[in-house]
Amino acid sequence: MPVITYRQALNDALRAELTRDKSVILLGEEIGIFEGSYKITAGLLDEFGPERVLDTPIAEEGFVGAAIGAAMLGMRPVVEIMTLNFSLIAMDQIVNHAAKIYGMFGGQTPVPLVIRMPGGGGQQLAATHSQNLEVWFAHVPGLKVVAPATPADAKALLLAAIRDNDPVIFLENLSLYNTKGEVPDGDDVAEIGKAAVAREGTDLTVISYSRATTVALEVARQLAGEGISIEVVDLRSLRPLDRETVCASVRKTSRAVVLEDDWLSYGVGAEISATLMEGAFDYLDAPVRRVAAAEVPLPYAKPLERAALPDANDLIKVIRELLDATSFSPPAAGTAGTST
Amino acid sequence: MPVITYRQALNDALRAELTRDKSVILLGEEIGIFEGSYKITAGLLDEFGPERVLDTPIAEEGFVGAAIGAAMLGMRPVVEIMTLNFSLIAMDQIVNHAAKIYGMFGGQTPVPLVIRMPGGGGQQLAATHSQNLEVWFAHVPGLKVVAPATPADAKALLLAAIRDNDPVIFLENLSLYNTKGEVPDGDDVAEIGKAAVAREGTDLTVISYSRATTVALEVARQLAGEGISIEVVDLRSLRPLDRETVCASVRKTSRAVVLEDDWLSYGVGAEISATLMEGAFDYLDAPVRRVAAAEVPLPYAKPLERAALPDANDLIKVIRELLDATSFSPPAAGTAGTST
Amino acid sequence: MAERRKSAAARGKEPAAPAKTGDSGHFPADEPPERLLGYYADMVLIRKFELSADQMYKRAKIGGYCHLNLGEEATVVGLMDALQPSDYLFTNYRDHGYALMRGMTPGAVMAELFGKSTGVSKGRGGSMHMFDTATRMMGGYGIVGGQLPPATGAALALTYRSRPGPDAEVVMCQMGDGTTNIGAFHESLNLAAVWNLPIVYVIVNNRLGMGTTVEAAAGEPELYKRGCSYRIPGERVDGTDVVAVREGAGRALDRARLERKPALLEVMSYRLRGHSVVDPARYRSAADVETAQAADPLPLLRRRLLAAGLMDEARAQDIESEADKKVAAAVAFADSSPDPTPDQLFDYAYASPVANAAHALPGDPAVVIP
Amino acid sequence: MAERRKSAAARGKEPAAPAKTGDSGHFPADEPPERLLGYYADMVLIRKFELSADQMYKRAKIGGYCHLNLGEEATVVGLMDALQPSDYLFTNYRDHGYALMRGMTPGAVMAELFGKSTGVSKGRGGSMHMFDTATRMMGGYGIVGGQLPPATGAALALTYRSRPGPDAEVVMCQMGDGTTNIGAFHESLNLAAVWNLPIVYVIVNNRLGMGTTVEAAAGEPELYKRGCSYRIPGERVDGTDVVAVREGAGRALDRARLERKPALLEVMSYRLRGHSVVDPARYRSAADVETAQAADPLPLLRRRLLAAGLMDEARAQDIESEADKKVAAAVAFADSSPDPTPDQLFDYAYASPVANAAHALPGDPAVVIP
Ligand SMILES: Cc1ncc(C[n+]2csc(CCOP(=O)(O)OP(=O)(O)O)c2C)c(N)n1
Ligand SMILES: Cc1ncc(C[n+]2csc(CCOP(=O)(O)OP(=O)(O)O)c2C)c(N)n1
Ligand SMILES: [Mg+2]
Ligand SMILES: [Mg+2]
Repeated sequence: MPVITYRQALNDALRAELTRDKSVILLGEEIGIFEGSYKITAGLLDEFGPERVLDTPIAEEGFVGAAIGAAMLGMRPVVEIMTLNFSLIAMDQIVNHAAKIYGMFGGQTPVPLVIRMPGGGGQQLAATHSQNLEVWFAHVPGLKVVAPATPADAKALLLAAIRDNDPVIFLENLSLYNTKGEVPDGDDVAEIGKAAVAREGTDLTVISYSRATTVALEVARQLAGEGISIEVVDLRSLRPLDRETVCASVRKTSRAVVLEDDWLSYGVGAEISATLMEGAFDYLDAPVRRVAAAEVPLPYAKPLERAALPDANDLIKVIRELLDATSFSPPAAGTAGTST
Repeated sequence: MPVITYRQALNDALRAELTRDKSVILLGEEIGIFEGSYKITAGLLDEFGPERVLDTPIAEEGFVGAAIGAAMLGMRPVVEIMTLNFSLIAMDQIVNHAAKIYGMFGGQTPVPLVIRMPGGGGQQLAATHSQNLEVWFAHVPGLKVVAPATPADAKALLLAAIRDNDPVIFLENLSLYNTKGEVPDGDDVAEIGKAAVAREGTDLTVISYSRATTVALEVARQLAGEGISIEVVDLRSLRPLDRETVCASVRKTSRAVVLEDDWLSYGVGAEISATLMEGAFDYLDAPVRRVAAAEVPLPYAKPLERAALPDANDLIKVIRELLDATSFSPPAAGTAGTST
Repeated sequence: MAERRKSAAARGKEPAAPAKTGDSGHFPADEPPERLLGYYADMVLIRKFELSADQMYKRAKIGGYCHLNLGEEATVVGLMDALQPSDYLFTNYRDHGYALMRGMTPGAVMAELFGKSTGVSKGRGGSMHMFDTATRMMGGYGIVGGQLPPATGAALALTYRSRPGPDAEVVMCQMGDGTTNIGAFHESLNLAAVWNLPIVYVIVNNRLGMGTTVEAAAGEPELYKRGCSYRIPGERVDGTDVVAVREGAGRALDRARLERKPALLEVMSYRLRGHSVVDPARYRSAADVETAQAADPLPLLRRRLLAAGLMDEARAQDIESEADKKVAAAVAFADSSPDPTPDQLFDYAYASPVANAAHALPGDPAVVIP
Repeated sequence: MAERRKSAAARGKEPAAPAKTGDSGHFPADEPPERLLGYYADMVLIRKFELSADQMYKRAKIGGYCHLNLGEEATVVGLMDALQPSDYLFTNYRDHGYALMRGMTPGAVMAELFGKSTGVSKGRGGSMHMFDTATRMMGGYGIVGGQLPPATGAALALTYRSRPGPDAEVVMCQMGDGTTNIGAFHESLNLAAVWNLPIVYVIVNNRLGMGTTVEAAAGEPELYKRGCSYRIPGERVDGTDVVAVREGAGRALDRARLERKPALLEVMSYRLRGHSVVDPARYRSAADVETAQAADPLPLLRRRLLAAGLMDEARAQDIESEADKKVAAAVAFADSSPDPTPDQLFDYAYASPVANAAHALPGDPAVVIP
């Protein structure tokens, strides 16, 4: 299988759907001539022309709403919001319109719309340009919300999102764009709403999504060397949420840590912990732990930014605390972990 | 103590602060001539004039942002957003500006701003006019978020919010406005960030806020007749969240149910459940249960709306399930409950 | 009404002179009398329907917010008559009259108000949210300005399938005067301008947004001029004169249809009552109320038709009692229609089925332990 | 610079004729030569500062986004010279030059870029977020259009404490051309109009919003006309001519100061480089780049000053090496300044202390079991 970047996987998926279906159009700021602020749409204007790849004025509310209306008339718009932070301007169109129109009008008009946007901190973009806020979208019925961690999922979920008849919020992450992975050629369409066991393990489950999953996998590999067998559940879809896969894993491992890039209080980790409360309470050897960002507007200065965001060390520390609290003793080093 | 409505308590607090401090101004749509869509500001235009009570054009982003700027220059604006649903239009100003300006600029300019708005369903206002979304605001560092349940708290927290130097989101609820309660005269200023034990009990804790607290109290009174002693913790403040009061109560009762009006997934209940996971795990006799709204755009038709929203019966059913699951047997009827 | 709809283009008319007040002028010489009587009948139907809705609200058959077109009947009828069946319509929440004139049955509209399964939006939307795929009514919208971006995008979609010409599909997007002050107005008109979209933005200027006057809310209170920031031409017409409204709308629609360019139309109307059925409108001055009553388009048109000898009193009463009957039938239909049942709650959760969709009722556990 | 700042009102000047291109005309006869040399020194300082920032970015001393004023020096200097010290300023993220001209020291601005505790925003804001209470620079803002509503509200606050007149405080709100298409532009200007606020909105039209031309983005590309929707008068000036900019800004500020009414000013500028330091601007045509280079205000002013005999080559070089020194000192200051430390993370969480504030670091438990 070809190894490509997350960025390329997205670009491939967009190209494939633009080719396959004439009703697919792309809209967004600087996605054409500029080739996208993060170059996800590179080459597509040249290939498909300005009728299929539309540069918009700076008007997030206007062009997101316009995409909704176009979708109501049978187009399949894929909107890029330059970063998730700017979606705040389009929130009324996303939540009061895209998410409501199908149900509120009694199922008369689907809204086959995809809104792609990268979130995430760690790039020293300061407080207004470093947010996650996935949990906001995940909270809203009428939306579907996916947050792929790997290039393969990025492609397969983007294909699925474009072919889906509901508004899909497609969450990317700035620091994933250059990551690489194997991506099958062709039409591998994911099923929205399913989590994946990204790595099997027996001692403890880390639940995460998007960039945090790459950290979790890295930590799992590292701790495998110490004989600690970590299972990583990659949520992939935040709405619907695949509670069963999460609970099944923890019923097996009896220990769970949620890792996310967003602020701790009222984050995705809260829902996962509450879900495990309901679906794995009797199986838990100790309380589920959450590793998330410190609750401050993210500062620009690198030392402060680093202190505020969760990283592999924070996860390792919490995993060790949890193992200690449950009197875990590893087998002989190097034997744990059933996959890599 | 005088018994007044929640509406009157708010009106009293606004009048008191307009009188006390010349830098307090009110802004919002129809708060003057029309006296407020829900008449919270009735009489204030006549009393304080158009310089203190400003009717705005329909421009939520504009006038919320304007209030931010006025606050930066030393005014203390109290903004009314007609209903919480329209705050979606102002979200960039609230989250990217009000919540960020103090920290992002290194503590140079406080933003002493209050944004009041009613949320809630149950009035047949349909999907776009019935939302709660408290959890969105509660998730954002830099904001303070309060959601009083009683007239006394409404007044005491509004006084506190206006005197606070940070942006405070002040959440009301349409169906609370006509509720009545004792409200002390004068300057009873609440402490933001503190939950209250609204009713003491020994068998099970219901955690709630805003309208849901009135339901919880009603259920507690009802079940007291059966010898079931319910403790009700009223969160009052969602950010900061008083985790200690919540956990202390459940460490005592060993059983917990969260009641909220918002959608279940990723709601306030998730954070409370996760908090109890961390702070009361060893004390819990059974998993914390959540009672919340069905995850649909709220339909207009009354039978559907009623089915979608949580009510006293839903809470009672879940309390009974939880008591049954933990083999609770009540003492002789009528003896439970230490307060009313 | 559909049979009367023809584009001004198809009729080969020149732009008319600025419209006179509803009271003054004569009818255009070539205006077929039956058409004028049809307008009167349509306006009476809206009037009776709205008065009935008000009644039904008071009897608690209708809930939530309920905004009426009382006083705007000539505006609604004139605008809707200018549309072709293939055109798309987006409106605000003050949408009952538009729904009726677009071709939905009074029964289905009333049933929506009653929250019944037979309602145009299956009882999910209520008063503010009339929708009908068949008549291309793409919805009433309750968020002020919310309909503008989607309407603009609908016009964008049309550019992929329809060329400029007399048969081109276009979009009409209605809004109130207060709506011109919100950001979505600006962003939408700008997009329509830079993308050359076939859309007509109609401002129904009833002089009030709830209790706020146009002058208090708008930096440029001559609202038809507010296309200036996008080079979109605007025209103002007298909303108490149904023919003037139709002609003005025709000209604006022609620009969208033939030239594929956006247009702006301001229709000067009056709101006879409060903002919604529960608003006693105490903020209105006696003079203001008097002006509004004097501009009531129904008696105006009735008098004009009688004076011109196009209608006699008997015919007028026939028309009026015909409307009474239709409305009574609508109420009866709505009343006898079934309520949606709680088991249907999740019916329109998603258009594409999906794994693990959230279907818990309040109090149901989120996870079931197997 | 503060000593040079005087309102046009205070100088008793009439509105000047429309400004010439930076290259052509003579200097106004009454313009003190030292003032012109001061402008040149200021422009050179901005130029050298920005070139240094670009360097420091490449050396990874600066991170995040970094937008430079290269090509806009005459615009920045002219605008800032028109302000009084008591005026308030809000800008977008392209704010280094404004910060310097408003009176912040180059060292403190560079330290902000380096993310140091000595930075103007204590290293919390970085390039896009320069703020200084003392000089009433109320912040650079990274969200396009985000500064407009707060700036408008700041002007509202002024109406409670300052009467119209030559000493009135006013607000200047700077933005880019692309910003005129967003809803916040519309809502803000409308509020300023209906409330008669003392504010000047300045559009720095550098012809591009990232890679998008004004014509592609704006329905009315003559941006100074976009006040039409609010009856706010607009004027366009040549942004390569520092005196023209100052005079235009003076007229607009006078309207705000003396009449307490909003004004709109469009300053025609050029962006010499990419949108930010990491943008190679491959989308720009050779012709466009050439036009921009030809309009570079630095050599233009240098040539004019030399030609007019107001400056000789030696003086020019003095000024230039003086700027070099200042920038080198700024870098040295920034470099040797302390980083903020992780224990300061929660220092500005809230302005009013509050019970139960969230102070967990990643991995810390949210609740501590006692
Ligand atoms: C974004 C938003 N803000 C406020 C409201 C509350 N509201 C409903 S109608 C209305 C007045 C609208 O006035 P106008 O546009 O003139 O329409 P009209 O009601 O006169 O038809 C307001 C403020 C809303 N629905 N949406
Ligand atoms: C709401 C929002 N949308 C998009 C962006 C990304 N963005 C940053 S600058 C910019 C272009 C702005 O152009 P202009 O207003 O002309 O200012 P200039 O950069 O030319 O000074 C864009 C689209 C943003 N920061 N905020
Ligand atoms: Mg109106
Ligand atoms: Mg620009």
